[in-house]
Amino acid sequence: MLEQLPILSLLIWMPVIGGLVIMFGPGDRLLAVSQRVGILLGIITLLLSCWLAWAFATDTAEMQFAETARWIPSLNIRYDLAIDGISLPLIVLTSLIGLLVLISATSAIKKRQSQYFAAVLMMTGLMNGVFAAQDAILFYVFWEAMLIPMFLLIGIWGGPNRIYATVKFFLFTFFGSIFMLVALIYMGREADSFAISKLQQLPLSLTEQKWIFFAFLLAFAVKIPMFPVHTWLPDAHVEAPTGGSVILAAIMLKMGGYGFLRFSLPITPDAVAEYAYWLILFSLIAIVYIGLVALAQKDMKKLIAYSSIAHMGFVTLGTFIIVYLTASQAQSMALQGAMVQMISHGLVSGALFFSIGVLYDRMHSREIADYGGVVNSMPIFASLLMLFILANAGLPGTSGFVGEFFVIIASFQADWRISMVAALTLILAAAYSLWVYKRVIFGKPVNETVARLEDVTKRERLVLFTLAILIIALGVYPQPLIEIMQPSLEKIIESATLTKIGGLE
Amino acid sequence: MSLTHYLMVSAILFAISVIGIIINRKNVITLLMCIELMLLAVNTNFIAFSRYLNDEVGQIFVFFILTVAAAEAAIGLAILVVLFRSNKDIDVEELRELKG
Amino acid sequence: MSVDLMPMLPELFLLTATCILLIVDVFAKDFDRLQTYRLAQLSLLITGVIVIAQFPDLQYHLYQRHFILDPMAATVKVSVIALTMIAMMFARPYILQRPILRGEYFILHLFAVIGMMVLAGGGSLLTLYLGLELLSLSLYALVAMHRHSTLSSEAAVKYFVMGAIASGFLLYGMSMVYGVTGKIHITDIAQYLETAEASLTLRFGLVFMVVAMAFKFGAVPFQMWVPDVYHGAPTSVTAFIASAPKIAAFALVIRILGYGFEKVLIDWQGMLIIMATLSIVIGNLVALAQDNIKRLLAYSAIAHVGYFLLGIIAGNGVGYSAAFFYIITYAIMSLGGFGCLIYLAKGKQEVSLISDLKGLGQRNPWGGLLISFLFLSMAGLPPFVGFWAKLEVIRAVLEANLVWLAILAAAMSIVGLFYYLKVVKVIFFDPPEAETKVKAERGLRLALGITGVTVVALGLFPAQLLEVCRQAFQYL
Amino acid sequence: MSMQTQLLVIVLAPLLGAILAGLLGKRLGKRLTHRLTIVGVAVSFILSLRIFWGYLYGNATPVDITVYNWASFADLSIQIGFMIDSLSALMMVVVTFVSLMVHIYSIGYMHDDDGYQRFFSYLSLFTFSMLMLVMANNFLQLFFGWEAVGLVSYLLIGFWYQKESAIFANMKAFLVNRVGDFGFILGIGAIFLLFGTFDYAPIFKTMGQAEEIMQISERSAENALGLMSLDGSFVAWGDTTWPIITFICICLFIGAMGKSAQVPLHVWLPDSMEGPTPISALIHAATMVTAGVFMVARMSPLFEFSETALMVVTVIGAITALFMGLVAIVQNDIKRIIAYSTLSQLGYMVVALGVSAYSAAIFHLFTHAFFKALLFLGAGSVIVALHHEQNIRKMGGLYKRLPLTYWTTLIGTLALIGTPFFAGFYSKDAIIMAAGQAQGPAASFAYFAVMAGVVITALYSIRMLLVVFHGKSTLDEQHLSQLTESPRVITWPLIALAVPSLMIGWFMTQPMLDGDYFAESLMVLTSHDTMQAFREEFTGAMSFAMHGFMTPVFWLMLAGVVTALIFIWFKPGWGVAVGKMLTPINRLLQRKYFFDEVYQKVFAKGSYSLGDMLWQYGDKAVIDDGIVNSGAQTLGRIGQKLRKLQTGYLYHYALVMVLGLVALLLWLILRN
Repeated sequence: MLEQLPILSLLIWMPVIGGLVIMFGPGDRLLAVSQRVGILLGIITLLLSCWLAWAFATDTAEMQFAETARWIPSLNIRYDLAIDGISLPLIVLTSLIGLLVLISATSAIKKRQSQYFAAVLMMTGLMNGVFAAQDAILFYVFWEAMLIPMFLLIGIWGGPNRIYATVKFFLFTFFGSIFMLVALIYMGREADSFAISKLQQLPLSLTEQKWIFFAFLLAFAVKIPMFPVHTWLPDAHVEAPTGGSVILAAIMLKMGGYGFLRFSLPITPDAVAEYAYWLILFSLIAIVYIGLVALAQKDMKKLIAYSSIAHMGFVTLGTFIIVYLTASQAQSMALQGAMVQMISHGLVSGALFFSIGVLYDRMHSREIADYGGVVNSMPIFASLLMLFILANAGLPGTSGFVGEFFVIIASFQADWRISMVAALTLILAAAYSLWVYKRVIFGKPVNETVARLEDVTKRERLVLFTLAILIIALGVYPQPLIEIMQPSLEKIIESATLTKIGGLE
Repeated sequence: MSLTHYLMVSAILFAISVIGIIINRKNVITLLMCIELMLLAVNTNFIAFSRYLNDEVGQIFVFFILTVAAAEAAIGLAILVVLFRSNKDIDVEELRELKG
Repeated sequence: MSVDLMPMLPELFLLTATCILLIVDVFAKDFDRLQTYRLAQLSLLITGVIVIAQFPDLQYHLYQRHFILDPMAATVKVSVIALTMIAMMFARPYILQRPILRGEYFILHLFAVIGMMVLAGGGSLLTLYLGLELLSLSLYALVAMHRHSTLSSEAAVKYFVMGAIASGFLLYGMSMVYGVTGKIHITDIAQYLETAEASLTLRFGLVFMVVAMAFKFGAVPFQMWVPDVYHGAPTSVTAFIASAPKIAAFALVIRILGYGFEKVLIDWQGMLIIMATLSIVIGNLVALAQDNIKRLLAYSAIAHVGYFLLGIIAGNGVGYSAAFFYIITYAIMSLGGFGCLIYLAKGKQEVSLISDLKGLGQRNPWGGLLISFLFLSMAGLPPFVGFWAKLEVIRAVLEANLVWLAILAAAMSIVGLFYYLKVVKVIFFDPPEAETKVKAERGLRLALGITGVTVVALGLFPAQLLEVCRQAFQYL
Repeated sequence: MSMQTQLLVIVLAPLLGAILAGLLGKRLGKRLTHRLTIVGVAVSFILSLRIFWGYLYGNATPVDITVYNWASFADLSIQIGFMIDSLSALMMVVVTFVSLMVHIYSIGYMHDDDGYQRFFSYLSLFTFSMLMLVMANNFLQLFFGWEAVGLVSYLLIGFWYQKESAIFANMKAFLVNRVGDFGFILGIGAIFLLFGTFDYAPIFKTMGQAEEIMQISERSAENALGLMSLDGSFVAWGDTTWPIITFICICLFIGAMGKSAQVPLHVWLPDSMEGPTPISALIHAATMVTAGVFMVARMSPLFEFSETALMVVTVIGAITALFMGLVAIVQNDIKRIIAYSTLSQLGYMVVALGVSAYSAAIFHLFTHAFFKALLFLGAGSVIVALHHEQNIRKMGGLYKRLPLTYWTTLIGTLALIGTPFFAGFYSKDAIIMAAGQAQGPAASFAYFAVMAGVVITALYSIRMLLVVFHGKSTLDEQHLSQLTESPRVITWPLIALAVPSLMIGWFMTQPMLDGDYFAESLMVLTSHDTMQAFREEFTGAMSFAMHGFMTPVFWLMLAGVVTALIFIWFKPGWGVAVGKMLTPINRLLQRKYFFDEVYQKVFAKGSYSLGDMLWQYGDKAVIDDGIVNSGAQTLGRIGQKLRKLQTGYLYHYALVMVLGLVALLLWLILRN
């Protein structure tokens, strides 16, 4: 029965329309209805995406569940949706995180909750759209449209300095993506189609590739974010409400990595080869520089935000190191590492931000110095946070390890120095993660409030345990995920390592 | 007199009107006059060309311009009246509430 | 000699209706001129229906080629009529609360529409000029309508004087063109250029005309009137000026540059590039520094004109249709934007500063949402229609191989986003200063709803309108 | 039960216990919790023992079993599995046995602690992790176990999380270990570069072939690998190439240095004594800290091919053995003394590794596990009896009150200092002999170090024994009389450990050092065979011990014992005097060579300040304020400036318009 449904469209539009309905229908007056409808929608979305994963054929790199429709014939822009092994995990992740954010919001958000629900649902749908779109303009529409609910999310429910943060966030990402639009239009003209697959096959001269590459780079580097265009992220995270931070860290950043894989590598392979050196360099800077900066943070959210940047450094490193790799094993390993790192970071950073949300809801402070000895009053929470912190530090057996391990090992095949710098994360990540844990969780309760904190509620427990289980599952047995992604990644490797300029010049 | 002379005259008229608008800092009525002068310059041009080309279209054009100029003057004066009523003044230099 | 007047039926009908309305209005006793308003709307509606019914599928040159009926003209007419109707819906509640002549107000709108229709169908320099003047004179009067407002009369004077200079330039240019070619018909001029080399005088004439047209749009450096007039005019008039006349002016540009001077593309393209660049840069940058929302919109209008010119610059069908799409959608957004300001005006008090919008999102979520949609659309964000407009013009610029211009346009749109966001920010994130709920008349709400829905609906499904715009230039 | 099932049960039984205790501990109650976990570990122990027996007395052959496919792509498959041979079997027994003892002991030791269930959960989790480590058949799993034991160690050191020193120590332990892991993962990267796999079996096979080639044609290791079309060296920097085997071995050894607390990564071990004492026995003496030694021995097929790496290993081991022992002399905390002793003993093992005496290293690991665990548990017993007093200066004269503890500790001490017939004697003597056999300056230094270490070991061990159990008690009579021997759950494990500490050498020395117990699992090149001398000399456990009385080692030990007796027992004043005479040295030892201070200042503070600086100047000042915000502000300012152009004067507007016109006209003219 499900086969006949336009399942990807449902994944996109059901939450979006549902969000609108909630906002303008029951709204805050009938909050209970809004909540139920919202969570129900979230669950259905998740179930649908799980079904997608179940029905997915893992032995092919072909696009699956394709839907296609005319949209703008005069420009040959189509409403094309389909997924492959790269999109699928990200869609499942998006649906999951969306649902968890909704669940946690029912208690954490106090004002204008129905609108919050609407914003989250809409974002879930739009982000699914980003990962499912097979037409570049459609992709771009989702990519940008998603900024609006996020902008509102941070701006309305955020912290004291939210306006600066949200405007900065919006402008930074827009700054990145507008040039991507120019590049897409340029290629769309050349290819007479905006289908991503057509763009991937489009022959481009090296100069063209370079320009296009930079346009893409700006968009994806801001999003992921890479050093030195990362400074929007800490601000946005700090000011965003818990759900906003979770979505931002867990999914939005992944869109950058996804973009590199989907666009940069296949479309501009020669430019990538040309500039991979610099990208790797900046990835390494992200890992070390940002790792050190994270160490010096006094605000928990900022710390996790910086650690996100450092972790995403592995994604970019894994993505671009393939240029310097020759063995197909190592190339696969690098890209697998990048992808697994993305999924894992989605889970781990999501969990961390949820955890900080749990503390923030009780104490209304994110300052590390305001905490200490939380374990005494919140032992269950402390244990869960321990797991997340360790996953953040890349402990084997958690998902955080898999990606970093692959990337480090694979980059060793290219140059041991790259690997060495990347491996510094073992020390740095452990240092900032454990240190913050020590200061917040361990010790004697620093004050009366901490001593009287309530441990996680059922709802929070549901959210955190779900993530915890997934983090461990992925760490212990990543094969199912790897299996899904491998054919698609091989296809990317193939197109990324073939030059496009042979016949042209 | 050749065509060029007429054109010169009209160009000078045009220039005078433009300069008049720029250097007049006092009375709005002067501006209206300058505008009329500008249209005059145009008319001269048209007629000169018309004569030179032996084509009557230019002269017909001038009739239209004259008509429109009359309407324009009427509107201009009406606006002037409104201005005077609200500002009690028709000084160009005083017209700077809107700026920036 | 019998003349078939059918092709001119819309213009004739509207003219007749307007004249009748003038008389009706004289005898109207009701204070709020509801009757006049309704009749004016009705006549516009009928005119619109006629235009649509007569929608041509080919290009016809009629009445000694002074009048052109083609898809572009018809599209311009339809959009002008539709926008004027909405503008009048906005205007009614606004003028009711102010000492503005009520009957004449709508009648002037009708005259302006006639002017624009003539402009759209103008086949010679003469008809174009007459249409333009009819439009401009109506607008001058409209700006001055608020008789007790010093701002309004100041704006009127400035607009009038500048506009008169511009039409002087236009005429001067026309006279030169006439002098060199001996023709006043667009097609004749084009034909002349087919065979003869363009002399310097002709080019000078072109420059004068380009300047006049640039003035109509408000492209830098001929933009000086825009902020002052937008600011000083009654908001409802600003809404009108900022919307429909732009489309008509587009028709003027296409007729003269696209049809008449197509051969010397190289000459006017360069000028337009300069003006477009300046407009985009200066419009956006100065808008950044505004705290008056009407002025902000005015400067953003200047910037938008720059983007719009990008489409013209390409100098081919793709570019023109992009520009057409741009200007139509921009007119809708801009009308909606000013409409929102009318909507938010509390009684006689106007919304002028950005800070007056504080907390609107809470006081009036619908209004806040709508105005945000409009602003984000102007910023060119999907899924609003402004995005497609931007996409189209960038495509056109790339078509013309002006990659640097595309990049500049893209870069400056970031600045644009910044000030639009500033407004959205004030609406949603700042706490309201007063708790008053915004109340508005039904017609106004309807009109706003229409613009808002259009902006979103066209954003999601732009194909139809794009197709219409493309069709408009299939004969070029 | 099939082998695979057995192995799975061995691993999973403790894990199950850990999960149950961890998640349901509060519901299960204390009693059920410790029973469950103990049963889990006991099952593991019994099965491990069975397997071990097979290798020791039967003729079991190595097995390599795949459990599941962890990840596979592009012809590469990374699997979780077990490699069981004599080496891992031995380790399994050590781990499960000591763990079992510690479990039982903890019933008594942790009796009143609030975190009772949590403690047992951690213990079992540790057992699981350690088993995963030793049973791994590939590097990934090894690394998993490696980090997992580190994690549990972290959790247990910080078990008393309210204690500021404990939560500092655990973080320090983890971070220092991470420095080791940093090297370790690079080593794994290099291994993958060379072999294209993470599995042991193909690696060992390749290295076995390389050995054959080397023996036949007398080539270097790189050459041999080259013949097998493997790249024996890799580009390090520009034109410089490094032999890859050496790189691998040194990197792996850096990992081992972290885990096995070798200088300079040793600083965490003494601090780790903040954890409960049973943990110190299990993790920080018997098992986890020996993981490094185990790993190097496991990788003997690699280490054998790099003289450089072996030399590094030797030197590091020797330094640790000597200098850490010295520190033990001046310590006053009972646990810290034992901790430094552990460091020193680990140094011995590492020296053995360095001189290719892997079997001796493993044997010492084996015996050390018993007697050091015994010593710790004994110390724990004392600590419990004294209500958590750890300062030896506040003890004394306890032998009457705690007889069982005393006697078992005595056995442990004698084993530690290498008294003939005790377990430690055999293993330590083997190491010393091997070091003596080895060639080269590094080995000479190591030989000196281990010889000197004998004196030092005896010195601090006897000192501790005397101060704690003999001498005059600082406690008053009343207090002293209230002291009672610990409960049976505490003393039984002591006895159970004392037995092997005393006797294990009698049975095991022959098969392990003289026989071919390790033949299948350790690789030693003939040219490196430093155990040759030992094998020649060894005729039987008893005769070897008798012979031991005549060696210089014995006399050195005796010298240490006597010195200790003199300074502590007969002339306590001398100690103070000597201490005064050697103030600088004393101070150096007291401050543990200033390692902590330097690390704290340079690495901890340094990286924090560096991070802070990068944040303040890099992120905030340059990127944010310098570019982002000031960029926005500049644009705003330009806007404000441009705004001024709109003067409001009509004639200015007209002027601008005319100027615009003129400009365009000029442009037109100039263009042509």
